[in-house]
Amino acid sequence: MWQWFHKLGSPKWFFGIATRLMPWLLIGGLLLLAAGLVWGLAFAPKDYLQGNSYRIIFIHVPSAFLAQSIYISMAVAALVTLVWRMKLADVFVKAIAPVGLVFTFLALFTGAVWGKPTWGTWWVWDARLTSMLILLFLYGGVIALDRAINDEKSAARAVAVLVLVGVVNIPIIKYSVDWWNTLHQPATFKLTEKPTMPMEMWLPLLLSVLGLYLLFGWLTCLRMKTEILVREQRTRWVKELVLAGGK
Amino acid sequence: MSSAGRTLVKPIEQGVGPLSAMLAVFSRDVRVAFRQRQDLLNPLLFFVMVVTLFPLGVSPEVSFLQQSGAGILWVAALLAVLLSLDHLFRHDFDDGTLEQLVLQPQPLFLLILAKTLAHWILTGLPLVLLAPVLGVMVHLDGNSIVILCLTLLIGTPVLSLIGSIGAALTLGLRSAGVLLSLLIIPLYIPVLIFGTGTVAAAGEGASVGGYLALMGAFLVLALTLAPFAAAAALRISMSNS
Amino acid sequence: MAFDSLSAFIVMEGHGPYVWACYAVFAVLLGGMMLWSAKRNHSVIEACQRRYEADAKTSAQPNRNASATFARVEISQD
Amino acid sequence: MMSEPLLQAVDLECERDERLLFQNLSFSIVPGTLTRVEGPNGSGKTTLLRILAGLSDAWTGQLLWCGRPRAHDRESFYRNSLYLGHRPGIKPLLTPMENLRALMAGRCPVADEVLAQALAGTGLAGYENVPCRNLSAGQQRRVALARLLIADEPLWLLDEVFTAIDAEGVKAIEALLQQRVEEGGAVLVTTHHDLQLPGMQRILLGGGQADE
Repeated sequence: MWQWFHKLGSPKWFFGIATRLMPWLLIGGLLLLAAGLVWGLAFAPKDYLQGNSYRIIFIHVPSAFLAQSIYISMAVAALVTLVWRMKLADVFVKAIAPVGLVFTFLALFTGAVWGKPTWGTWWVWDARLTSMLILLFLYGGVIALDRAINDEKSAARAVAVLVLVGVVNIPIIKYSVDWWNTLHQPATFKLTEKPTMPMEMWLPLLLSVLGLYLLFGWLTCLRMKTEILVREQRTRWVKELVLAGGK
Repeated sequence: MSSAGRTLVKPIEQGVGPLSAMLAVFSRDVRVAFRQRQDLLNPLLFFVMVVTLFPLGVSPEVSFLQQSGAGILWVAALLAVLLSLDHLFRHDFDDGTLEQLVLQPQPLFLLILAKTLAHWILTGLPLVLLAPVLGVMVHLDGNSIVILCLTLLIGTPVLSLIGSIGAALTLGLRSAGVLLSLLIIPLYIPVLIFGTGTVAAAGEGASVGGYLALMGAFLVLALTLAPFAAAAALRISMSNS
Repeated sequence: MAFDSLSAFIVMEGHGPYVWACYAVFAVLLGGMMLWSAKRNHSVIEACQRRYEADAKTSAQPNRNASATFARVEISQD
Repeated sequence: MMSEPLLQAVDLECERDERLLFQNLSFSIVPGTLTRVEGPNGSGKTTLLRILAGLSDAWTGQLLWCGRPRAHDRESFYRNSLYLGHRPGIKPLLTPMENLRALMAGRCPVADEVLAQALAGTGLAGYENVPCRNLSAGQQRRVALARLLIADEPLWLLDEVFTAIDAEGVKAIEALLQQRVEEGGAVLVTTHHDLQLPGMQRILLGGGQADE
């Protein structure tokens, strides 16, 4: 068990696995995402309430899912960094924080644009959008702190503390923003998917969510590989690898 | 055991209890602060000035001020606390007392709790005491002022506690002040929401006991978790310097 | 197909600009991030290669920690 | 054989900012010895002392405290070791008396008369109640050094003890360290001052080897 755990923590081992996995992730991700989006854009029936603007859902929801799950996975990795000092865990956090930021921004942007035809305004202080905005701030803080600390190991551990503090706060923020929202504007019309979404809308959404997760997997492998190269460039295995062609 | 055969130096088994160590940290911080009394006034002045900006910058109308007064006071108090946080560990870090603090044979989180408590007594509590005066100036009614002060009384320690994590994380960095705000403001949002929300609910005649209890829960949560996080962050920052 | 013609698909009953703007930004950011990450990976590999080659050349040179002399530096006065 | 080592370093390695400061550094610190860490500027003397003191975590290898990994019993280690760093740990706004009291408070509080004696021993008699910011750099360091006159910790880690101290003071401190070692204390110092005491152990940095 522990041996397996340590093997998982070895950058060299990960490098090999990632290299083999990446083509599959890329091809699978692109295919699924393309299928989901084309289906959603062109073939899924239009929503009887919102019309065609609802088609934004096929990128909004996957982005929002990723934005949240990236933060959660960062928190898990942060815990591993602090408790077991596993090298790969802090490589992971550093590699995916900017990706999380981009997906959070995408979720916000698509949410705002969706709001224009739906509510007639670009920005609504809706509970979901506001929580997303705060999540964006959290990502921003994590990245800023990481950039501000020169020493790699200290940066990784400081970031881990911050991420964990953030993850404890996320449910509290979510709850308080929901409460604040009901206090200030009684719920009128929500951006949420209706509970009875027909299969023709639900399936393309599922496809694009899966596709985007696979692409995220590819991005994670690639960015982690880059980070490992930077950190381990003085080890012999990296040297041999790079001189042998750098794949 | 010893080749000299006359070992006089013996290992120390027992030390001071953590409570008296905390008391020592607390009293030293208070003493240092009172040696430089004018610094204690700065957050208060800042608080008053920020509140003054709103009637000047937005509108002096009674209806506007009544409606947003609690929010203005809360935001101003939050910023004042934020501004003072940079000093929480900075001076100790510069003169080396923080090294000695970290090396004390005591649970570090308790010592940090003592420091944070001192910080709150020296900055947060005066803000709470000053709030009624400013509340009158923004035309809040008596009941709202009482509720506002209660929320500030429960909320400002939470601000200090959460802030101690940020202060510890950014210790010794170049642009620590700005970075500290970036890290901490998102974490302050729930406190702000419930602080102002409670006052608003009171204004509508709702019972606020539940809200105050919830803020109390925030305080308990911050009291139990923040010192641990701050201690971990402090060790990391010390290791980096 | 949920639309009668290509133009109907593009206009989307007036919601076209919003939908297409979202998809465009999504494509640009996702694609950009993927390309940028790949490019950075590549440049890091190249930087490593250059470094190893440079190391191989300079490894014969003497230790850079030569002892300090604190001799004054002569400045030519033309 | 000497008595059991207090602190043992095994294959200590430290890398900072992409630079390897030392590796395979192994040594033991035994009660009743004085150890001097030597090396040119930038060779990692202060870093080594901060690692040994428990301030820095930027190391790999093993550190044993009384034969057991130090991480297992940090509190006992902190209680039994005393570290004086570059920065003296003196609050400029407080008086020497208050500073010393605060420094001792978390370890073993002592009566004010003892503190006053210690301050007098470092040549600060009459300055007990003057704010430290009005004292010179050397005097401020003396406030920190006053701890050495009352400290019971078996292990002392002293970084550049002689900085800003006058010649007479240096001699007195040398005598103090000598006496401490004879009593069975273990002392580790970094200094550029030419310290020569009988039976001194040396750790050479910069070359990368330890020398017993």
